[in-house]
Amino acid sequence: MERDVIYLEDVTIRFAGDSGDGMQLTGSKFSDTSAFIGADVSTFPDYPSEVRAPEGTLYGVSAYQIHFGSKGVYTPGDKIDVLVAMNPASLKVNLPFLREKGILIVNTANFTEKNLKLAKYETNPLEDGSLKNYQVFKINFNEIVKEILKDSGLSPKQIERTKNIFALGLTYWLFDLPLTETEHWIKKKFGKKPEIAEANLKVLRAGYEFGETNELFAIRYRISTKKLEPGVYRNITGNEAVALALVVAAKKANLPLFLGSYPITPASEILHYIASYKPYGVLHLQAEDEIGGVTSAIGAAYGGALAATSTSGPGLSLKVEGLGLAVILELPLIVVDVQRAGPSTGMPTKMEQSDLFISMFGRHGEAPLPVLAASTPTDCFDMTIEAARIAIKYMTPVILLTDGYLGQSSEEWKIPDLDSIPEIPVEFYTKPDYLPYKRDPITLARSWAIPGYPGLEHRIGGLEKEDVTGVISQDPLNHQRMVELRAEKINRIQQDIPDAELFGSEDADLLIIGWGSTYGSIKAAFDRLTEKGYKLAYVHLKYLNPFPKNLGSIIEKFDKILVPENNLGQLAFILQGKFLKPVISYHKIQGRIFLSSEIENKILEVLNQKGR
Amino acid sequence: MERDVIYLEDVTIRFAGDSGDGMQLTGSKFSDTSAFIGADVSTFPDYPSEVRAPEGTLYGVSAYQIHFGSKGVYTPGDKIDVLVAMNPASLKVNLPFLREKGILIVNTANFTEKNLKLAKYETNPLEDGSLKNYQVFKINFNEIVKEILKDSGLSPKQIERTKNIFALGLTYWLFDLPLTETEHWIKKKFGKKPEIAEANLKVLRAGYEFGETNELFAIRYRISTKKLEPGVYRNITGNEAVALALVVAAKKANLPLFLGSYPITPASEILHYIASYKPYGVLHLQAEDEIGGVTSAIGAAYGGALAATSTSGPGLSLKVEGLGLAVILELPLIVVDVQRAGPSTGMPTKMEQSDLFISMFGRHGEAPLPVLAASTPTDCFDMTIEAARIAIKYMTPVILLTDGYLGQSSEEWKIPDLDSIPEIPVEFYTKPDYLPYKRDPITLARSWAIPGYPGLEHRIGGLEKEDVTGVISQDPLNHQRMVELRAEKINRIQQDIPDAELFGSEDADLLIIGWGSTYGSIKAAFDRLTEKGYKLAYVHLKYLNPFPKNLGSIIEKFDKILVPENNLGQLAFILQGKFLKPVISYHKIQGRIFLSSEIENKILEVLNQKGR
Amino acid sequence: MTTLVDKIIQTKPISAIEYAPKDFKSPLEVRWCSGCGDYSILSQVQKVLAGLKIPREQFAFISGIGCSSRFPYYMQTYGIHGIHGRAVIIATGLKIARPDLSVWVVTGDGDCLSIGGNHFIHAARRNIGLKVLLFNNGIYSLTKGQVAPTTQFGSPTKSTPYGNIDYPFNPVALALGSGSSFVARTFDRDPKHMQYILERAGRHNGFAFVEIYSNCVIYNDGAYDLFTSAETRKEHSIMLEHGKPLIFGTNNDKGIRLDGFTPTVVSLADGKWSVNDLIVHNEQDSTLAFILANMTYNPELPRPFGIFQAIQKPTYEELIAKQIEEAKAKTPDTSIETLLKGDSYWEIK
Amino acid sequence: MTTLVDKIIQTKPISAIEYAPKDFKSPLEVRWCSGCGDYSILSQVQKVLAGLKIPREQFAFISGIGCSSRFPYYMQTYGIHGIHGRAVIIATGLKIARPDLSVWVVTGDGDCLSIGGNHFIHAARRNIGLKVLLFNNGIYSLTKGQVAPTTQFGSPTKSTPYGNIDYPFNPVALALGSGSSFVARTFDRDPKHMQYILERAGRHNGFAFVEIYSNCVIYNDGAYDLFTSAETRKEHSIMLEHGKPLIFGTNNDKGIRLDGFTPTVVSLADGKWSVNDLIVHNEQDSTLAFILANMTYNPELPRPFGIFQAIQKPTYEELIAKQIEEAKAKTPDTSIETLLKGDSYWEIK
Ligand SMILES: Cc1ncc(C[n+]2csc(CCOP(=O)(O)OP(=O)(O)O)c2C)c(N)n1
Ligand SMILES: Cc1ncc(C[n+]2csc(CCOP(=O)(O)OP(=O)(O)O)c2C)c(N)n1
Ligand code: SF4
Ligand code: SF4
Ligand SMILES: [Mg+2]
Ligand SMILES: [Mg+2]
Repeated sequence: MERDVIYLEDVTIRFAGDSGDGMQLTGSKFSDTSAFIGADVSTFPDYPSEVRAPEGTLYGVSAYQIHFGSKGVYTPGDKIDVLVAMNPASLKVNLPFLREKGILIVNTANFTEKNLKLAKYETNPLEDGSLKNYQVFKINFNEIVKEILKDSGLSPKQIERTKNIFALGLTYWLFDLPLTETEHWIKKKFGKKPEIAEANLKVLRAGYEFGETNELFAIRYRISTKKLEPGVYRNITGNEAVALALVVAAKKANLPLFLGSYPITPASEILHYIASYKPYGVLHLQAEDEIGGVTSAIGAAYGGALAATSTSGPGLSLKVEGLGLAVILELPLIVVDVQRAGPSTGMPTKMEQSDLFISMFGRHGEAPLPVLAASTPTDCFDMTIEAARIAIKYMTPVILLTDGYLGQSSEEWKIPDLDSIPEIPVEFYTKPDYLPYKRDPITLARSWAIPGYPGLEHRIGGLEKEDVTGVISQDPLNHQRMVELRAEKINRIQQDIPDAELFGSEDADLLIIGWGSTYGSIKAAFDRLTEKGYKLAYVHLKYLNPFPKNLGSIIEKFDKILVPENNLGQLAFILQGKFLKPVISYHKIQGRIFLSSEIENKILEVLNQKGR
Repeated sequence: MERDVIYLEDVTIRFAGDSGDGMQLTGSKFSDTSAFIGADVSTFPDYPSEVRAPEGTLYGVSAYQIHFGSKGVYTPGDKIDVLVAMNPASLKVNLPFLREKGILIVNTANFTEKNLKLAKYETNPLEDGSLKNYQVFKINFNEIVKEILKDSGLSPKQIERTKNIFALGLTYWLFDLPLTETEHWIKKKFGKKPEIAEANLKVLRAGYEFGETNELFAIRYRISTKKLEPGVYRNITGNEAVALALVVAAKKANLPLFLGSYPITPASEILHYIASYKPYGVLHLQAEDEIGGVTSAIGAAYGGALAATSTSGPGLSLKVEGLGLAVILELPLIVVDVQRAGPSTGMPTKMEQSDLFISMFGRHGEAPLPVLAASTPTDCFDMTIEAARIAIKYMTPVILLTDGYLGQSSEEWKIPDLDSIPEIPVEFYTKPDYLPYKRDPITLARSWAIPGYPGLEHRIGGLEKEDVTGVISQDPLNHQRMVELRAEKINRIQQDIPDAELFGSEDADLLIIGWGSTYGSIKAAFDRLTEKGYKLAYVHLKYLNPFPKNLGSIIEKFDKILVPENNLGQLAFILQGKFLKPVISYHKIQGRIFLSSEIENKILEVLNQKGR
Repeated sequence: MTTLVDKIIQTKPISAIEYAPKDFKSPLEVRWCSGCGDYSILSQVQKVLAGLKIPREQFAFISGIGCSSRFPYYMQTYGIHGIHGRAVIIATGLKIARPDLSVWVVTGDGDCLSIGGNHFIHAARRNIGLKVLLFNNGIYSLTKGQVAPTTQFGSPTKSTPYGNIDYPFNPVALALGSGSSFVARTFDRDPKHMQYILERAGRHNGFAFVEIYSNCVIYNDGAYDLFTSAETRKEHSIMLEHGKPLIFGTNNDKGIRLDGFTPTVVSLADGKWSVNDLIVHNEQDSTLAFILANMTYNPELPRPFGIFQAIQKPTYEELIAKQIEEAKAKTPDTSIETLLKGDSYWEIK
Repeated sequence: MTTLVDKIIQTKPISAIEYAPKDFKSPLEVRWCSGCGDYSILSQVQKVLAGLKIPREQFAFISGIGCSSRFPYYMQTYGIHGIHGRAVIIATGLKIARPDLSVWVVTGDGDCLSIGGNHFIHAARRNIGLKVLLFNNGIYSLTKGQVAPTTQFGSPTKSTPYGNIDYPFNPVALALGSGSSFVARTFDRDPKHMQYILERAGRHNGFAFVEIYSNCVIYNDGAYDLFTSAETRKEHSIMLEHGKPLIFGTNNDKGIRLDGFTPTVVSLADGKWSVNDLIVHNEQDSTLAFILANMTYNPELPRPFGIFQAIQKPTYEELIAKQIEEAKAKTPDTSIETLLKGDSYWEIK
């Protein structure tokens, strides 16, 4: 059958079903394949906070969204173009995100009375005309796979569980994507169970053929791809990127790696990955709590390890005292905070950017430390290595902020050549004249001597210490000097970090300043409006303390500054305090990233306002 | 013998000796007596951080300073007019603070070779001419008391221990102060040991007579006093004032009082006092740690108690997570932070003002809460009651900042008439329609229902909750609403607190903004310069979050704003962030309060600067 | 001096204190996985509470964070869903302020023994009147499967993919070592046993600790099957009963005897040993309690369930009340006016 | 793969490993009150270390905050004066990163058992190779005299002016209940005994816990006199020795016998009981260790000192090393390049 082929620059698809329907897997395979063909990919897994909610319920819906294409793929997408809904509840929950005239593929098998009721539908939406604004394809996946696999020898339950693979095959056809990548994966994954592998391969192909042969589908899409640089690629989440980067940073510093951590959503995966790296000699401790996470890392750092601790908001709150100790000990330490919606337990599975204040100011006494923020899942890799570099070079704890969205969503990543990543120079002190708090004149970092080296035995601690010698001291002027030195050391990092990059032009009507995971949404909005002819400027901050040294002069040039944040305006406040320039704070605190359309609208609104 | 009498408006005296010499007692008795005659009094105990340092060492010196008089007694005094030194080490340590031509009374008994060496004197300062800039009185206290008490039946050691009382009697004579108050106290204190009481009384009088009869002293001083309002007076430290105010606040709210705390210098006395109030039915728990201190208080607050927790910096760092819980539970809670020099363990016995940032910003997520600060020891009483009022009325944790200086130094206090203190209205919810998160339309506070009342059973927790009902909710828009409501509730407190008071005139050349214990030094400097004709304005902030509502309009009126702080400029930063007005931050971080002369000099320097 | 709180306490119950279990069901839908052991605990607690003859408004349930810690939401009582690890100390504050309440703590193995371990041992030593129910599923469930302090040695979990190398805590031994006056163990699959234990805990005056094996069907399914399933439990578990000899086995043909200081399994069938040689359980013997607790991870011995120890000593809240009373009695003037004056004051007229 | 740390480890000691105690004295002046029990501990530690034949640079002393926690400053070794309560967990991190070091923790009763209780019990259960010296003076000294978790019941302190109502912890029982493999108690006044215990702890492979009664002359003077002073100790203390019967008394005329499960004092003088009836100490018997530990606060029994338990089980650091080795052996390609690629990658040419 000949079909119309529509060429698109980018498209968003969402697989939605019950927690048990395998939607996370389906989504991640789809995203692998779309990256495999050379598309930019941005994904977002969206699953219930309950471990396993009862079947068919609204709060038990699990979904996975993939935005892919050649252009503007900075976020998982505002609106969905294609929704695959496996049951009534997933339809109900996800339909609001489907764009008008969007494609809706429904597995009719689950539209039973019981499920409709669980989803709180009064009438069957497949029949009551409520879906008339969409292109609806009703398919009984369960029946089809039953037919296909009737001779497979698999149990009915096993057969039913392949229905997501059927959906995958069908959507591959719809977007003209190759099956190879997924076939390869199935063979590897079920290598030891050939009958299961065979069944899945069969169903995958059947899904594809169903599209090809069935009259239902009059249109097919082809997504344009970018010509990617040569190299080895994969998809990666922010959390995995952090874990890998820690290993790489340790390698580059030629130090053993130690992670002290305590499980917490949405940071736990960092611990899981690190724990799985035992073959690479990585050391880790699941401590009894977050205090133990950070303080065990301090112990390891004293011993000469590249030490890190990973957590999310409530855990960061518990690490506050330990961080103060790390500041005064002046030992390198990487603290990764995968932010989630607070305060307190808040909404554990939802993202937020509200830990900037605590990162900057959340220690008793004067205890400044560098704060970095990653902007995309792959940037998590780069910024983790940067955190390690700064921690070691300046002998200081560093907080790296990511968030639940960055941690769990993925994008395609060109795996870096290890040699292309600069070494992180470390030199343990081994001369006999060791003075623990003697500082490098440029960086103000003290030098690092570790146990095991004869003759350099020394003690460090949380009490104020004498400049240079490190001997405990209560001398008033010495205290002031030390407080100022510690602050100045952090300020000097400014000389060692890249300038902020300005997108757009310096004489634009509006400067947008973002940080962290707002990058995707802002960039998409910025690009769209710039293309439409608006004069905009955009700076995305990855260094929050200290700020890049050119930031002040950039800010000076603009009258209108917009700062979108997923908090009540934390960066906005800090910018004002620092640069004494009014900024327009735009906040969204809904456990979700900004839609790029929201940013777009806000920009337009601000541009239309008189004055500021 | 007739003496010249010099009349003074104020004078500063310091008793200094070994840890075992009883200087703290001597000082506090002197201060009682000076307050008793109607003088303004400000004191400062200064003792070693070691529990009991070896005798005669420099770091074992203990001192107590009293500034008293009728005018300008806002601090314990910059320079000492009279120094009583019991041994070489105390002379060495304290001489730098004695003003030129000041009076130095030395107990020669302890100027032995050994003690001189311990004090690192190469030659005996009593003999080498190095004291020629002072009026030196060399007296062998030990010999004198030995003589006086030779028939008392006391042991030589007991006799020796009365030498500080001799010093007290002598200084009473010097300043023409009555013995009555101290006599009264001796009788009460040693009621059960009449021979000791008798000996002390004898020695006290002997000291006085020594002054009267000995030719050494050619001059006597008389300090002018103020006419105090009628009433009952006493001396009080900031820590005791906090403890008493908690009891009074509970009484005024008609609630049981609960303190959950963990010992830490310099806040421990609050716990000690509260623990000693058992006859008043006060409940307390020395928890296993500071996390337990704050969370046990949260439990007690849920049960309907007026709940408080007291600590210092490192303990506040540990309470961060608990405070976030209190914010989202919206339960009343008083957190007293007696700030000390940080970061980390820092200098535990020294004051600092560096916990403002953590108080304002130190919680993960958006978790705003009110922050108050006391400015003098007696103000600790008022601000604690104010903290309780706000906590209860707005159903929120409140942080009250004091510091090691306020907590341990004392001033005279007119004991308030209990009836003059307004009631703190509390109404536990008892209607059957309880909705835990329904808010008062004015204050936005939720209502408080406590266990034990039938029919209002309800659960609250750290997860985000639905507006009004309090049922757990992950709804995106609800979360945003709740975050905004919690923030708005704190903002509304602005309507309920007094305007900032402006000392001086609105068209002054400089506005000084202070907070906390800088009050005394700034006020003294301000008064002195104003008297000299400088045009100055001064605002002292007791409410740091929210700020008083008129603060913005005050700030607008001034071009030059000076903010002296014992930190690196924390209030300065917050003012800039809020009011977008540049301020001149003046910091001192030496574990000591500002001298008023330091402030004075800085003011003059700033006034002389062109521009800002 | 009656405070406003006293007035609330004095409020009369709405009706006679006759409850059915359903009176303790809150309107919130229970959201554990189907098959989760926690369901059984919930229903036994509701049953036992209904029978305790305590007005419903006097119950408070305090929890930390975890699957198990959702418990208070499902109970129509007062309650706090606290923060991770702090349930016991929040409850301590509540109980000190409100000794009139029956305060129950629901906590998980991670919540109670990992992050919350310190509060737990301190509450136990204080003998404060809390009932602490530890839902031990041997895993971190809410956070999807990391190692817990009670996870079996060697087990792979998400955070120990190569196997757990932490030796597990024995919660019963830890509670005894901390001075807990009531220490018991039960499990999800035996409702009657659990009800008996919970009722005893409910009536205990002082700190009552109950470890409850609860099956997590998702992340640690079957971890306790050997001891709890109908097929194997008779051979692998032993039910402690006060005053009774320690007998177990499918045919009640085995017993536990002390060999030196070492508990040893003996057969009652081969004539060598008789019931008279066996350890006789005594809830009031603290040393015996340790011996029995120490059997826990010994693969050669059956796993003990029941009440290890139930002794009486003054509770924390009683000691506070007594101390306040005595202090009041000794103080001639307990007015706040006098307190404010302190030791040394003077009057200006 | 040798890291920079390995290179440091491989550095040769400066000279032969022959030390005098003074080689472990740091230049810092010791600032405890004169008469403080901590002085004795310091000098015994310095003596014992000198004899352990371990290069000085391989020692690290980690402490929290308290009078006792100043200890590392006085030792010419590597060390951290940490924050209050965290010594054990800081040391845990160090030991995991650096199993080659001999890591000692110095902590007070407040530091170890109050704020630090959780880290303590977890380190014990992990059997990580730390030597934990608990300086038990029964009081918070550095903060000037508040109640500690080991303060005697009823004692007045600054924070319990009407008397302590917390039942004290028995640190030995807590350590045993947490799984500590080596558990001992000694005191400041018997240098020889302390040296023996410290040496055994120093040589123990695994977690070694030593409770040391130390007299605080300022805030809790004489608290342990009954058990430690020359006049009374023979009557009120018993020294445990492996393989020996439990005998005590000024004339060695009393012993401890197990009556049921209850340790009881018997006279060896009246002919009713002989040495053969007494408990014979066995360091390897965990149940006996509990029984002996439980004697601690019983006023009718002498206070036991010595080694309660010394057993061997794989240490945490050994288990980690083993796990890494096994994982490496099972993984064909342990290059980071391969790690970065993950499960699913593709190449663009
Ligand atoms: C301070 C803090 N750290 C970590 C977490 C994440 N967290 C929530 S529940 C939990 C452990 C749950 O295990 P357990 O207590 O055994 O309860 P279960 O879910 O097994 O019933 C963790 C680590 C948190 N909420 N807060
Ligand atoms: C987080 C924190 N809380 C409290 C303190 C104050 N503090 C210092 S030492 C100490 C207790 C000391 O007692 P202990 O551990 O028994 O040691 P000792 O002084 O008796 O040797 C306390 C409460 C602190 N430094 N940090
Ligand atoms: S994950 Fe486990 S513990 Fe949690 S509800 Fe499901 S079965 Fe129960
Ligand atoms: S206060 Fe006590 S513990 Fe501290 S140094 Fe003095 S005697 Fe030792
Ligand atoms: Mg669990
Ligand atoms: Mg102590």
